[in-house]
Amino acid sequence: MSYSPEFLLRAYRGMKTIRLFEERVTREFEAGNIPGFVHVYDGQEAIALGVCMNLDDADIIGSTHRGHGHCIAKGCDVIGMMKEIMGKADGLCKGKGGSMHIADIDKGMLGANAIVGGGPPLCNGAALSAKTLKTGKVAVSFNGDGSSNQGTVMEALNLAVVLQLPHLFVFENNGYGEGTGADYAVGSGDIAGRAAAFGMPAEKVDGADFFAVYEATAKAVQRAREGGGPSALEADIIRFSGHFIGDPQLYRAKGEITQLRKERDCLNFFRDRVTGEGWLKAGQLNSVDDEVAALIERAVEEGLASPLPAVSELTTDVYCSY
Amino acid sequence: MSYSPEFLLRAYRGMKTIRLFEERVTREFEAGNIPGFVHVYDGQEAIALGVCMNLDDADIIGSTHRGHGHCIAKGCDVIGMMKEIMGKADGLCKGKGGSMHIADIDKGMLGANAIVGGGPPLCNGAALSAKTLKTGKVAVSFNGDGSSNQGTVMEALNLAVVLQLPHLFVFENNGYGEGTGADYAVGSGDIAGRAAAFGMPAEKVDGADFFAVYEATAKAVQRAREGGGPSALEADIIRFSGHFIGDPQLYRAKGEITQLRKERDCLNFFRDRVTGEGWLKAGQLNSVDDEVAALIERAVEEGLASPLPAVSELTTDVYCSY
Amino acid sequence: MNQPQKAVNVVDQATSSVKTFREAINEALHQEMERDPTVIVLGEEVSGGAGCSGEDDAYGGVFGVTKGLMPKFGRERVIDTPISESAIIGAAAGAANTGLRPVAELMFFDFIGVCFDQIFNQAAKFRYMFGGKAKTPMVIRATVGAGMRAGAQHSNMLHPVVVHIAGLKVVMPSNAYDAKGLMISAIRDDDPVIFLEHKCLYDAKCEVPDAPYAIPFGEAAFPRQGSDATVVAISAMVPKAIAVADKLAKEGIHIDVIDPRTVSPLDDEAILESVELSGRLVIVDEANDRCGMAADISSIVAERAFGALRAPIRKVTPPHTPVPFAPSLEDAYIPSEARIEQAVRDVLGA
Amino acid sequence: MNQPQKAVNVVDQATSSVKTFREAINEALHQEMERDPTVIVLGEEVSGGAGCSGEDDAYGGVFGVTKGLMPKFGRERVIDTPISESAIIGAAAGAANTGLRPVAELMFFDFIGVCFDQIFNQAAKFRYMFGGKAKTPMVIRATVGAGMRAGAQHSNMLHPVVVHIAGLKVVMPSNAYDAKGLMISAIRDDDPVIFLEHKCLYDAKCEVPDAPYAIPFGEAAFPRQGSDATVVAISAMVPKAIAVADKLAKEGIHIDVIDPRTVSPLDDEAILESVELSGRLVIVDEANDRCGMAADISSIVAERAFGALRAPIRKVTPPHTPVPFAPSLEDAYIPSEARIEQAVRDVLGA
Ligand SMILES: Cc1ncc(C[n+]2csc(CCOP(=O)(O)OP(=O)(O)O)c2C)c(N)n1
Ligand SMILES: Cc1ncc(C[n+]2csc(CCOP(=O)(O)OP(=O)(O)O)c2C)c(N)n1
Ligand SMILES: [Mg+2]
Ligand SMILES: [Mg+2]
Repeated sequence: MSYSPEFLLRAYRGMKTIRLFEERVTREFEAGNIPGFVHVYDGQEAIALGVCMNLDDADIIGSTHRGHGHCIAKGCDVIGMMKEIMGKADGLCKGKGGSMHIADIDKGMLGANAIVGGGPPLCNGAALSAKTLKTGKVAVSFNGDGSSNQGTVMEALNLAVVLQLPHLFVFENNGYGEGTGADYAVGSGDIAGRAAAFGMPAEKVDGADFFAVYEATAKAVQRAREGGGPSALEADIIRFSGHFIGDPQLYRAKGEITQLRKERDCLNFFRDRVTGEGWLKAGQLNSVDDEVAALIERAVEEGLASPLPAVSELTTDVYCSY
Repeated sequence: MSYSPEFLLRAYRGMKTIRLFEERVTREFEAGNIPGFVHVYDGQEAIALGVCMNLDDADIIGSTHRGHGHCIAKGCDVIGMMKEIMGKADGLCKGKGGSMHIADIDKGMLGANAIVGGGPPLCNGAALSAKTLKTGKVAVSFNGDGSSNQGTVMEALNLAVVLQLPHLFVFENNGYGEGTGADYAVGSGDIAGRAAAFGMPAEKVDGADFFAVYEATAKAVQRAREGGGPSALEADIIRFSGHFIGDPQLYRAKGEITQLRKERDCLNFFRDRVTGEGWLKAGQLNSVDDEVAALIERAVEEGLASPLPAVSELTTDVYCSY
Repeated sequence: MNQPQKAVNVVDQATSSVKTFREAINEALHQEMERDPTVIVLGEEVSGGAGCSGEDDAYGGVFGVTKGLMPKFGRERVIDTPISESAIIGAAAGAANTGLRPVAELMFFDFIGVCFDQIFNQAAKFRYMFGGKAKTPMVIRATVGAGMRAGAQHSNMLHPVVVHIAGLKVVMPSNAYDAKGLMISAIRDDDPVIFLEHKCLYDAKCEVPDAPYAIPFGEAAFPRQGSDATVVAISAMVPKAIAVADKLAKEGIHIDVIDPRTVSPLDDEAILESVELSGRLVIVDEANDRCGMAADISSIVAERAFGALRAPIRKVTPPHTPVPFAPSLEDAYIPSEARIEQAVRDVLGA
Repeated sequence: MNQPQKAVNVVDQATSSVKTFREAINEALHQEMERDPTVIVLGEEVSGGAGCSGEDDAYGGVFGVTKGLMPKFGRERVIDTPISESAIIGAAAGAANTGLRPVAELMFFDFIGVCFDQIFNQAAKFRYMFGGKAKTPMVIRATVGAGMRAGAQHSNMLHPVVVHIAGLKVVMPSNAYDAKGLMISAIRDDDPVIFLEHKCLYDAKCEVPDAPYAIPFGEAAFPRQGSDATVVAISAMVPKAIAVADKLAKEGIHIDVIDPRTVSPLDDEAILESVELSGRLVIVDEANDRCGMAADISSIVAERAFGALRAPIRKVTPPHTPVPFAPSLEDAYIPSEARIEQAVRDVLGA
């Protein structure tokens, strides 16, 4: 498969934006500028981009508590996101949602979800709309290894097969559900195998390899658009940070993270591959780095400057009419 | 494997008791002597007995809305059952439970369950007690093909593997969940395969063959008693009656039932096998038939004669203390 | 046959006929699916016979409420599902966010236990969490109530559980006329609506217009009127309250019977106005007292019509127990006309 | 540091120390697990580190409440589970029916949506459905409440939903002293108990005896006493009500602050007695009004202390909205001391 420079730069910009966004969110949280429970996505960028580069605004994704990366990959406004995470009035959700509920339906982002397993049943619904209204659109639900044990996810897998819904279930296996190992919590240890047993094609890929994720997704999404029904993708990946910002991560072996950050950084893999193949020059990537850094800086500045919602906002947006 | 006459007569008595009990329950329901929603088990007797002949009173079973057969196979008092199903004061549950909630914990019968998928999580608990208290006992949950699509069942399968619980999941695949075909509702059509994908040994057997069910269960139960963890059994079987008593069964092809009753009657299979092998004489089986007929007759007489619960019973048995 | 007084924008009363509660809802579904191609129906056995060798539309819902929809609109719009309530409600909610107007069926509302998250944490909260950007136009139809000897897990009301949840609307019709008009409103509403059908009302008949009509939410009906006392009754309790009112009328005692029709939103103004006049209130509900609907209405009145109350409010509700199976116990569990009548006499006597 | 007056059978006050709410519950769990080998703890991260290469007991519960139990009692009795709440609660209920006394943790009570059936249709109803033959001695520990900027799906109270369910007991301690004594009672109780821990109370300290002691269910505490008005407050609302009481006391206004401690069973007698004297009632709860706990108590008093009421009952509760994320909105959502104080002045002024 060959890739245009524009495509590769878009992919890199997306991954780099997520990386810097999450690193900065962590700092702003620690500085007391971001309230609540925040779960960052750094280390898993290649999955969000590898998947979402196959989608357009009218395709729907459903995310998890660890949703910033999916939002960015789906094209949500980074400044509006930072404001939302800070709980500001002009955030993506007027500050009412926050990190765990960030959403932008106009961009086909059906929301982060603070309930593990909350998203996949909803994505079946988006896929059902696509199928019923014959839009040719698809839905993608992002899941973790831990969420593969939630009954709602398994019901959703089966229903997607029964109704042959255009729905790709992506399982990001980062080895942990909070502080519990995937090998412990997933009975068989094999999430793709579990999905396949419901009667859908399921594949395992290296989640740190953007190209592997992109190509596996391309097949599944095309199949879905053509009426071929659901698929599953299990992507092995590393969670660079703690489960939540501030997690002491005692359950991880000493030095585990430092080593993995060195050896399994999807951004380094991408950079090496595209420069190695001569598809892009290091300089092109470096200037993306600068653009992105500036964007994040601006997002934080605007976020900090934005006002909190007025108290009158408390009781609005509950119902369309009541 | 060789079987003692006592064993075979016990098995036959159990199956025959279920058959006549259910046929009589149907008549009494139609006569207006049994209220509510009643789901009968006739046709599936070989599964209940093939499984429960491997268990004693201290082993636990969890049943479904179609629970009469499991109760009888587990040794519940048939007269107390008939009274319960009639809603009488001296029924197995004082008339408070009824057909869909019939239970007798002293006999290791943890209850029918009117919630599809309600039982397997509870049976994990019984298995957890056995494991924690090191009793060497096992738990068996009975499930249908339809209930294999309920998230609670799938969560239970996974947890049983994770904790290596002594729990046998029996899936009675009678081809229907109410009026929906198993081939339609079970994505892969393969329930044993679904269970296996959670990481447990899973087998398919002919549910109309008492001996096949008994021997497959024996292996799984022994494995569980020895600490080998959970197993699953998918037993193909025929539902002789409707989903509930009074079901017009329009979803079944004309003549389907008559033919199946002729060709796939587990009681006939049993009778032919044991007489063919010369293990029992027809006469021995016939006298069991007579005993059982008399027992059922008595159950109905006593049931009809029993009083309804006094209104003072309405507010008792809610709490141990309040 | 009670004809609610406050029914509104009824199109062409001219052509109408006596219909059962079941038929009225079925007609509403037919008419709305015809009017709007984005309306779909999904649930277990809503058609029936999927993947079977016999007839299609074998059930049309286990209570026959969706009968005939599949033959007319096809399996693409009338969808039989596996026994996976979380997946059913989730699919409805996600579809509602993306262009469809699903009517999902929960065969028995007792099954919310296996799909409550998709109802209260997802569908109910999207609009708020997403800063007003989401719309979730979905209806969850479910049967409620005791009286069929269905036992502890198939006989509950549970409306208080969903009334408590912000973001949900809860509709509880008591007659065929309201059922049709409220179902049409529910389908056209842009918020998630829980539509609760009492099993014991399915065969109740009254005159129902053939043409579609919408009954607005939050407007109570007054099947009987009188200023001696106020009786608020809900769902299957309404016919009982009416029977009591008619009996007392013969003695010259005239009472308001108020049927809220929707309990969220609740027409508290109608109740307060009535109590301002009567000074006496009886609330009849089939859910138990603790954090229940009767307590809800009682507390609203006790606080906002405090000065008008001339007697303590009386609640006629079941005891704090599961629903028993035995007929003698279930009959004692369900509020009876005798208990309602006594409660009215008590507040009048006080 | 408020010391409830009606605390009972306190063993050996002599040796006691200041403990946090978190430490008090942890101590109760340690002491009961030591006393009774059938007590087990299960849930997500109750130990933490299962199947990981790092330390065991990495969390001891995400709020640290079960810290130290696993090292002491082992993984056989302190069980980390997959993210499968229905399986967790079901396992606890089934184990309770067969010889164990499980303490199951729901990390956030907001998660009842994915396991409500096992709670309300199974555990709560066994005893009744089985004609009194079953015992289900289990405790479900869960965190509740807003104030941590955790958003709409991690900040709910939801106690009204379980108070409505017959067969469940619901415990809501407001201080470390009660938390220990009530947890010990919950574990020794033979019925299913929902034990709700408000996140914002975990660091609240008071003097707590070191030895085990049980506080009976259904007995309210009176952290403050006075006959000018009655304020019933629940869980994290209690410290706020106390602060208001102390402020008003300086003006010579003396009010009863009643902490029910358990909301099912509810010590309605204590509340009624107080209102008989004061004639004025304010109810403070963090759940919204509709079919809520405040409505529940309001209706009990309005009906049974009707004659004594000298002013309309006032409820201080959040609006009928999901819990917002933005600090400015969440602060406005949660009942404040200012609102409580105003409500008391209103009932006094009326
Ligand atoms: C129903 C439910 N149970 C538990 C939680 C608490 N929780 C939040 S994230 C999480 C771990 C999820 O693990 P995984 O699916 O692997 O996603 P990851 O955090 O690794 O991205 C848990 C247990 C929750 N939010 N919802
Ligand atoms: C949670 C839940 N959903 C739906 C139902 C209604 N219902 C009762 S039995 C049944 C079919 C079950 O099919 P299966 O598991 O195959 O058991 P079978 O009836 O064939 O014995 C359904 C849908 C229920 N009781 N509980
Ligand atoms: Mg993970
Ligand atoms: Mg079946």
